[in-house]
Amino acid sequence: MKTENELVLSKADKNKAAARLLEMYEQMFLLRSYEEKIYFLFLEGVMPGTIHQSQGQEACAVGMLFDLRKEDYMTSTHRPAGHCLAKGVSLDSMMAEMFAKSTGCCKGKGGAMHTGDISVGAIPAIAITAGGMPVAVGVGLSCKMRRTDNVVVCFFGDGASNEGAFHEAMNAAAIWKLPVVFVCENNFYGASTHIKLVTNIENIADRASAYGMPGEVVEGNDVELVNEAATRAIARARKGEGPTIIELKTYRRCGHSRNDACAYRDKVEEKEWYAKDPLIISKNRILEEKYATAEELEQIEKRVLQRIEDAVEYAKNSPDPKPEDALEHVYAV
Amino acid sequence: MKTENELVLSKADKNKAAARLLEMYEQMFLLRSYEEKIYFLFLEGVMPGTIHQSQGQEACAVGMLFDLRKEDYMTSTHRPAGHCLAKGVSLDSMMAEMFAKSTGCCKGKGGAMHTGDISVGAIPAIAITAGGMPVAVGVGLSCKMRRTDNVVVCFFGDGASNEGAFHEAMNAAAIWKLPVVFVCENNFYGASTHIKLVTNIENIADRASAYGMPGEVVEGNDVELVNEAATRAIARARKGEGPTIIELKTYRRCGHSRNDACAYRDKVEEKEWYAKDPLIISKNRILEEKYATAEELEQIEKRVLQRIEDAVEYAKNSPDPKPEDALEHVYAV
Amino acid sequence: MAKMSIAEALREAIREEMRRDERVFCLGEDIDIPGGFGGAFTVTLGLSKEFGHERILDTPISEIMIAGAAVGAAMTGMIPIADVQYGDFLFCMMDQLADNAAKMTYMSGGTVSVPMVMRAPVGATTRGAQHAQSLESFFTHVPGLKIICPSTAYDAKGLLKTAIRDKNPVVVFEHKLLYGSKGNRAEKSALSPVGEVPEEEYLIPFGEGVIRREGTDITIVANLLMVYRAMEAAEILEKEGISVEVIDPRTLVPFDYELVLSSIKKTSRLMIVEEDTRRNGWGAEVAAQIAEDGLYYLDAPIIRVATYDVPIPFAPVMENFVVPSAARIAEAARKLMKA
Amino acid sequence: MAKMSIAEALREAIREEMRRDERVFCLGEDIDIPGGFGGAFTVTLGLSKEFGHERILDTPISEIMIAGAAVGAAMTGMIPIADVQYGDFLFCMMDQLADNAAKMTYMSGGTVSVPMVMRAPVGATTRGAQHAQSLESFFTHVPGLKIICPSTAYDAKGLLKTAIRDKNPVVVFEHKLLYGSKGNRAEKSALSPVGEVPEEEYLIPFGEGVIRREGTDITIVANLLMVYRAMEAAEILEKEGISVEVIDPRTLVPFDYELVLSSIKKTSRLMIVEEDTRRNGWGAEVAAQIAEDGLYYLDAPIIRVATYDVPIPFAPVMENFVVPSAARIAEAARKLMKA
Ligand SMILES: Cc1ncc(C[n+]2csc(CCOP(=O)(O)OP(=O)(O)O)c2C)c(N)n1
Ligand SMILES: Cc1ncc(C[n+]2csc(CCOP(=O)(O)OP(=O)(O)O)c2C)c(N)n1
Ligand SMILES: [Mg+2]
Ligand SMILES: [Mg+2]
Repeated sequence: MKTENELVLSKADKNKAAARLLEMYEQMFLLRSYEEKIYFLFLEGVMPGTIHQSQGQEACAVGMLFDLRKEDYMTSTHRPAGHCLAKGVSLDSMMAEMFAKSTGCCKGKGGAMHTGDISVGAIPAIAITAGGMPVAVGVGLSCKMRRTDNVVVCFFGDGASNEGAFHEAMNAAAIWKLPVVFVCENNFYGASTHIKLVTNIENIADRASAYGMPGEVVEGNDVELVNEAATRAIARARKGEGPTIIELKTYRRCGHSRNDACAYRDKVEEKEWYAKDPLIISKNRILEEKYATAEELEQIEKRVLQRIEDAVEYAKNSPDPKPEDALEHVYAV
Repeated sequence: MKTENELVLSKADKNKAAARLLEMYEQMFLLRSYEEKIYFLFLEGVMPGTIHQSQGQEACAVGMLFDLRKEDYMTSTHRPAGHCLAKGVSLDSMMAEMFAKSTGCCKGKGGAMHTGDISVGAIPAIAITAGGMPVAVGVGLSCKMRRTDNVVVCFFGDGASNEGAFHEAMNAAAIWKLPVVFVCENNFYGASTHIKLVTNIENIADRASAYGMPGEVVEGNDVELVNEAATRAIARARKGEGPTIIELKTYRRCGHSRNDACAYRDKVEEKEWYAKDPLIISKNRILEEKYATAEELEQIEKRVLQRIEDAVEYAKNSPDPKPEDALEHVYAV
Repeated sequence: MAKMSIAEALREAIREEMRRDERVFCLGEDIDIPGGFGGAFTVTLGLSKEFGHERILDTPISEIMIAGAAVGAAMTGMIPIADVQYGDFLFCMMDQLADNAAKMTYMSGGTVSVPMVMRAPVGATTRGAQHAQSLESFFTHVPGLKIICPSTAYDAKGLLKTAIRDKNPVVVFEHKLLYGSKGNRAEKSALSPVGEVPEEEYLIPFGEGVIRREGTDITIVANLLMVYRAMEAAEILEKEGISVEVIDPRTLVPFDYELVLSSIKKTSRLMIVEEDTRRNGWGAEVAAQIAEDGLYYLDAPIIRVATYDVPIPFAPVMENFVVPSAARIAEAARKLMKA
Repeated sequence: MAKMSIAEALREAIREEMRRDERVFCLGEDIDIPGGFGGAFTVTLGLSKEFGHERILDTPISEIMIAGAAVGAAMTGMIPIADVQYGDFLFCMMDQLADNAAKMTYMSGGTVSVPMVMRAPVGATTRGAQHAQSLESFFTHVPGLKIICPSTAYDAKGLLKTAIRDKNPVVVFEHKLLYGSKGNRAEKSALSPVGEVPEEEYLIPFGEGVIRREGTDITIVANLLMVYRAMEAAEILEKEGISVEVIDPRTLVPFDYELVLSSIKKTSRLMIVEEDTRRNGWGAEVAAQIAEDGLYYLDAPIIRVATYDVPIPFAPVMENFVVPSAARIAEAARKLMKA
């Protein structure tokens, strides 16, 4: 596992790196602020359903998806907000979906757990643990059979790695050398269950060898390290060399779902991880490397917060679906 | 992989080894002759259904199950005849089941693919590929929770190792240190499909590391080597040290099911494997080591063949179930 | 008598049976991790304190294994109570339930039994299509399973205890909105799921429905949440002079046809209300059975009010539209009176 | 016109559609390994010669993956035709079919479509309980799927082609005893599954049943093998003066209720015959729907003849007993005439 940014940079490279990191930071800040806003709105009681947030895991979504093309694909989980924003699903349409409005990315039919927009390659999220993984295999197969060089990034959790669907998907992607990048966001818990209680091995990525596939463990809260690993795996996939497992060690800054105080987690562990907040890591690097000043960052943050306010406005002003709309879209026509 | 019997034996040991090998040979000969008889009866058209035979794989069943106690368990597959005979299911009741008679081990309700007899620890076979593996986990859990030192031997095929059920079962057995010995009979084909086409790695047992479990590859046609591996894994399981994967490299001497000429198999490969017939390997060793004379072996074989003829008689003379018997046993009472 | 919610009643049933019989144990995801949820709906919360983590076994997220392990343990001397967090996930273990649990006894010629329980929360609760289904009818169609669906605390305890002692695989469907963990349904009606539960032990036999409300004009058969919706509708209708008899079958397999037949002899009109989607829902079976055995008692067509044949939509306005409401039931009843 | 078996007709449909549209491909276990079986019932035999092994994709034994991959490919520009060797194994992929294939279009607000086909052989053939089930009714209950069940070569080709061009997931149930690979059913009746298939292209729309035989006393609705059993029964009954109309719905979702209603207007008696087990079989839905919409046309109870509610036993004497036979259908018809 790489624990620090080992790159030595030329000036031009450094400008590029600065621009990239700033953009990644902005995205991560968007993810965080979006979810904080959602959380607040939930507490207010204006949103139906439940929430599964990925606060603390922003570097995973952003680092992995930063260099994807619109034509590339992403499959997600019950915790899809970050993935979807990073893949380019419109903020307005996501917010509207949370408000169950007809302008939502799923027209109010999907809800939080099925967020997505296939027009930007975000397969509507599948909330069955590991259920999206075999689907990602099919998307990869499709990319390959249609002779594109598109790739699929397939997110799953540490808990999901004990599902049969994980195994079948891994094996198939490996034997067919599909352009799939499997990304395990190992936040150490599946709901309330610590990974140690349900898995005998240290790293999920070590399961890659069971499929004859490369696996890599990466510090998942450092967006640049994540992005480097992504670059390698995506390049491999695009070249037709097959899938990779990337395991990102990370941590939820929030409950598993609404109303979860995480009483099952060790408080020391929590503290250690909270100190490794991906936004802080990136912010510190930006300031240290003088990629931007504190004021410039504040500008960025303000801009993002305004976008979120606008999205809330948009969502609130959007029409509810009509009850009878429920009868539409059972079949495609 | 051990390729020869490396034991150096004292006289007493040698007598014991002789007795064991002779008994194992007798069992293997029983399995082979039973299936040959069944095959013949099928061609005659007197038996309903289909058959999945394990000719050529006798050393796996016999070597693995030779030292099990009656109270130990075994789970099987769509190809259960050898496993069941070796676990001690009565020959008569198995033959009667093949004839769909009411005296069959499943009263004519199960048929070839569900052969078993729980009174001797042979869980009625499950014909869903890998479907018996999670069940074996439950049996192991039961052995452990009831504070017995019983173990479960769980057979599955190379093809089965790509099922989700395989993965979930392995992981659970590993984390709970269950007394399960997972036995992969790798005969290189799942139906018509060569393992190389559907799996990127050389040995299925190498998947053990994905579960933090030991794995071992053994020459599956040498009943003594199989038995040694069994002894190690069973001892481990009995002591509460957890599961093992044993992969036995072996080969079908028959089609996947009835009417299969195996046109999908390489003829050179077939020849090589036919030369490694487990019965021939054992017979040769018996004669070389002077464990018995050719005449003595013939006596054994004759005895076995007579038992099979008797079983056929028994089955033929047994009554058919009544049609309305079909309505019984839907629920246990 | 103690007042308790359905979640508490289920927990009590498990506790009593685990005390009574050491073969009984629980397994499932997050069922009692210290500091955790006690299962998705708190039913198993705290049980590990008394019984330890071996008998309250937290599993990996492995539904095939959970069901398969239950089958294997049940066949060899244990009595597992397994659960899924949302009934929807039963699809992930469908093979183990339909092919192994349900068939082992039969395939073995009766030499094996599979005394296991599988608990599954059902019902639409604005969580979208994959956390909302009512799956009863997928399982009533599997020979070899028994299917129960308690709608009150009293029934929950009595039926679950019977299920645990049954020698066969029993699937228990529990309704998320009836657990009563949040207690907000407590005052709504006399049949509130927070109900009286006797101190002394009792078991409720399978196959015995109950009349929740007597009436003379229409018989409504409904289960789980729909019992409450039907009761609500009955109250509305009463004011309009329509007298509704509400039957809660409590168990779907076996099913108390006698009770329904004797009711329609009186009312001559039958409506079935279910939250499961309509096409091939369990209501279809009840309607078909009555169309075969009770046709001559009927003065009007048999009406089913069920969730429309769509996946469950997220937006409450749509969800409320597709799942039967008291208003929809009442409206159907009015029509039925005119038929 | 060419004479062909159902297996050949299905193969022709696949071949034509694969030629016509390069997005179409097949995946499944052992579907066309050189020297292999061409799928469990030879349907895909030889197709890899023309289309190569990329488009005739032999998979690992991984049903979850097969179904999931079909969903993923279908959503992103391909048209997969997947299969299972025995319908029973659909349970292993139930989650992917019921939760993803069926719901993706809906959950995405119609922005995604899942044009895939899943082929599944059904029917009891003395292989025991796990290789015998008729699973239609588990899937008719899933909103979002279309369900077809061709019983003749003509229908097999025309319906499968329609399925391949449909933008939605279609599950095709094919009967093992009707494939005609063994040709031994060929001469049994005029409706033998070895039938005439036009040279020119044709498609058969979903939701249009056909009358296999006209009659005036009883309407029998039956699918797959049961069409033939019903026809046999009809012949027996004709000699006794009972005139039977046999309807083959051909597709279960959508279902041609108009045809059934217009038939019972004439006959005033309805029997449904299915090989699926009775409780909650698709016949229950048909009976329930007619009990709602067609009750006043009926002079007698609606009768269902279905496989008894047991797992399928191995012994032929028992299997023949539980699966509806022509004799059992005829007997039920005689009773129905007296009702
Ligand atoms: C098949 C299935 N089983 C169980 C659940 C309930 N569930 C939702 S999220 C979750 C935990 C998943 O853990 P992990 O894969 O580590 O993802 P994380 O929540 O940590 O992001 C569980 C058990 C589910 N949605 N699907
Ligand atoms: C879930 C499931 N999928 C497919 C099948 C059909 N099938 C029966 S045996 C078999 C091959 C199994 O291969 P392997 O596990 O290697 O066992 P072997 O036949 O070689 O003993 C297949 C595909 C099945 N019975 N169950
Ligand atoms: Mg996790
Ligand atoms: Mg094999």
